[in-house]
Amino acid sequence: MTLIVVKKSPENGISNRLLKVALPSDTILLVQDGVLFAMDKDLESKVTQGVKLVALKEDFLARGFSEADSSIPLVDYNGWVELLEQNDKVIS
Amino acid sequence: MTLIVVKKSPENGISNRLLKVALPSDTILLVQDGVLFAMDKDLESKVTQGVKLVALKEDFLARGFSEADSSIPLVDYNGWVELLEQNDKVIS
Amino acid sequence: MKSVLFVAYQSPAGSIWINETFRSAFGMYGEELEPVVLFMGEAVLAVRANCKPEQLGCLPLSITFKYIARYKTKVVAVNEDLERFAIAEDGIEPSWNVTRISESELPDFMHAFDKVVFF
Amino acid sequence: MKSVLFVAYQSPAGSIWINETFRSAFGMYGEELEPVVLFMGEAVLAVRANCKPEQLGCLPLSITFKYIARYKTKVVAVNEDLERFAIAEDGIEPSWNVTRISESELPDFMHAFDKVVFF
Amino acid sequence: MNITIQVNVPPYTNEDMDTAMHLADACLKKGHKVSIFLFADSVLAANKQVKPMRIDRNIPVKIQELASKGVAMNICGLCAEYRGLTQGTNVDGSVFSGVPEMASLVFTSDRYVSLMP
Amino acid sequence: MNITIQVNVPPYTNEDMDTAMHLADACLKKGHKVSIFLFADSVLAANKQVKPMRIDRNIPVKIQELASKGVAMNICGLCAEYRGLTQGTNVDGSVFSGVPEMASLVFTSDRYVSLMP
Repeated sequence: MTLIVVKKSPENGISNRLLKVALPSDTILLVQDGVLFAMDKDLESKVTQGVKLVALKEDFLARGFSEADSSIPLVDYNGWVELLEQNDKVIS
Repeated sequence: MTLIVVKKSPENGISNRLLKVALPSDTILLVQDGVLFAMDKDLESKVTQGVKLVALKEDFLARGFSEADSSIPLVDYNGWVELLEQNDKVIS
Repeated sequence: MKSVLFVAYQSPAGSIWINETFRSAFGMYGEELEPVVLFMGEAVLAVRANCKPEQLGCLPLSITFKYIARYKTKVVAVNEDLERFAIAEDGIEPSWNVTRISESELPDFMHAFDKVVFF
Repeated sequence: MKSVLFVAYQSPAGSIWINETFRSAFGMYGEELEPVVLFMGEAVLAVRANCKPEQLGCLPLSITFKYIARYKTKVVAVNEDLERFAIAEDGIEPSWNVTRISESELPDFMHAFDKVVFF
Repeated sequence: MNITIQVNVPPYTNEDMDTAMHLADACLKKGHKVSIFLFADSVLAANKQVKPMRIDRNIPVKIQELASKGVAMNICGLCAEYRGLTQGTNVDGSVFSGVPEMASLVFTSDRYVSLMP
Repeated sequence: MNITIQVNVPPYTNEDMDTAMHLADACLKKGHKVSIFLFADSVLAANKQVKPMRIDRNIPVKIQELASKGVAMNICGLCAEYRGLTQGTNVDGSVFSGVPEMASLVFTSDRYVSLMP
């Protein structure tokens, strides 16, 4: 149960490599320009099966998207804190 | 006759798009992490025919490469100044 | 009169560069210079009416609008990038008064300026 | 004793991050912490004996060597990245005392640490 | 829980400091103990001589408010010296420390979130 | 020729300021007139209160040397205020200006090289 925080845009190689690091039952949280991954309809297929994907709502909406544009669930800052509570490790 | 300076790594999308902007008789100068393009043996095929490609020797060598590793000519800072003299415009 | 192109290529809400690009462009009118701003890559996200960095507490993009109107600063965005982010015509904030350009036109477009500065 | 992994992923001569990664790692020995440094992506360029940012006037990487030796800090580099940059075994500076890891081992490797911090 | 947030890049130019402050605030509201570690160029956020335009947020003032709400605000001292920031110009409630303090935070924090550069 | 070099990112963290200084030096040696425009976080390079480790280069001192050799060193004043840099803490030979000065450099320079952020 590890929380992996991806903050850089999909254009940045390190973001794609961080996605690959997740193991089943981990959660990947997309924040800042990392939220741009959330418009990718195939995002689920780019991570290991069983990995949970969520994006930070504030960062997604501020970039002009609406909630319907996201292929994964959105969480707010409270949700980020809950993810910190639920996962016992962080990779960021 | 335009000098196009590419300073970001090939991992950065903007570098690849800058390569495409060059017209015949332009020169593309790779500096900083842009020099990592110089180890690409197919680099010539990624730019319009007639575009001159050069890399900054200091930045290439400081990253641990030797002159033989480069598929394009290397110039030093004096060469950069000469390129500024020879081209009447700069895109950077 | 000389022409200068400022190119913004970074995502709008995550960094200050689009604001700095316009601040630079507006400063050019003090000289015999005609500035144009080009949105390329993730910077095109800025044109959406709903793109509001101020929701994060950051500097709003809308502070540029009155100057764009006053100086009639030309703002250009790359078509392929708009499409990549599914930005439809009716989702674009009218205050930008965006002109579209296709990727294939970029080389000639950029070479037509006396100076080109990326931000 | 807790373990912490510091991951450097940016090019060595263009930025300070590899030096800052090691400065952070060496600081960990003041607590009951065992730091490991991982080179990933363009950061693997640092391991070449000829990689010398000081040639550009920047901070040398070699200032880390005496501390790596003193603390026996483990340094790991991703195989696929070494290959991508054609970094051969005999081109690697021995002071790093590099251990190789393959890309496919990274998920389990990273999950074995109590804390993982990217620089 | 003890939660530490490390920031590495300059304020204003990037949203990282804003992200850190929002997250710190949300952590506080849920009763967690929060530390912020300002590393590298992020140390600029704690300089009280920063003068933003009136329309913009005042990050050093926001940091001071967080500190007064109980967030421990640590500045990497060596990083600060590299950026011309001297003790006394940092906002009230922030302290100059360094990698020993970072080590202590890594050791004692239940969760360590770094906003990578 | 008149050559201007614009820098946009923080010194030390990146090599841009080093690149700019090397290029300025090479331009001077060939008889060109050189200006450096420090924009955004690069303004830190001109802060004389910067204290690097002894093993590292002293960028503000190097800037001052370039200025004494004739390089016009312009600092974006608004950028500087955002980074807590006040007039008087900038190195001798550097001047606070702003986008009007940038416009003048864009207009009068034969070549304008910007090291993009």
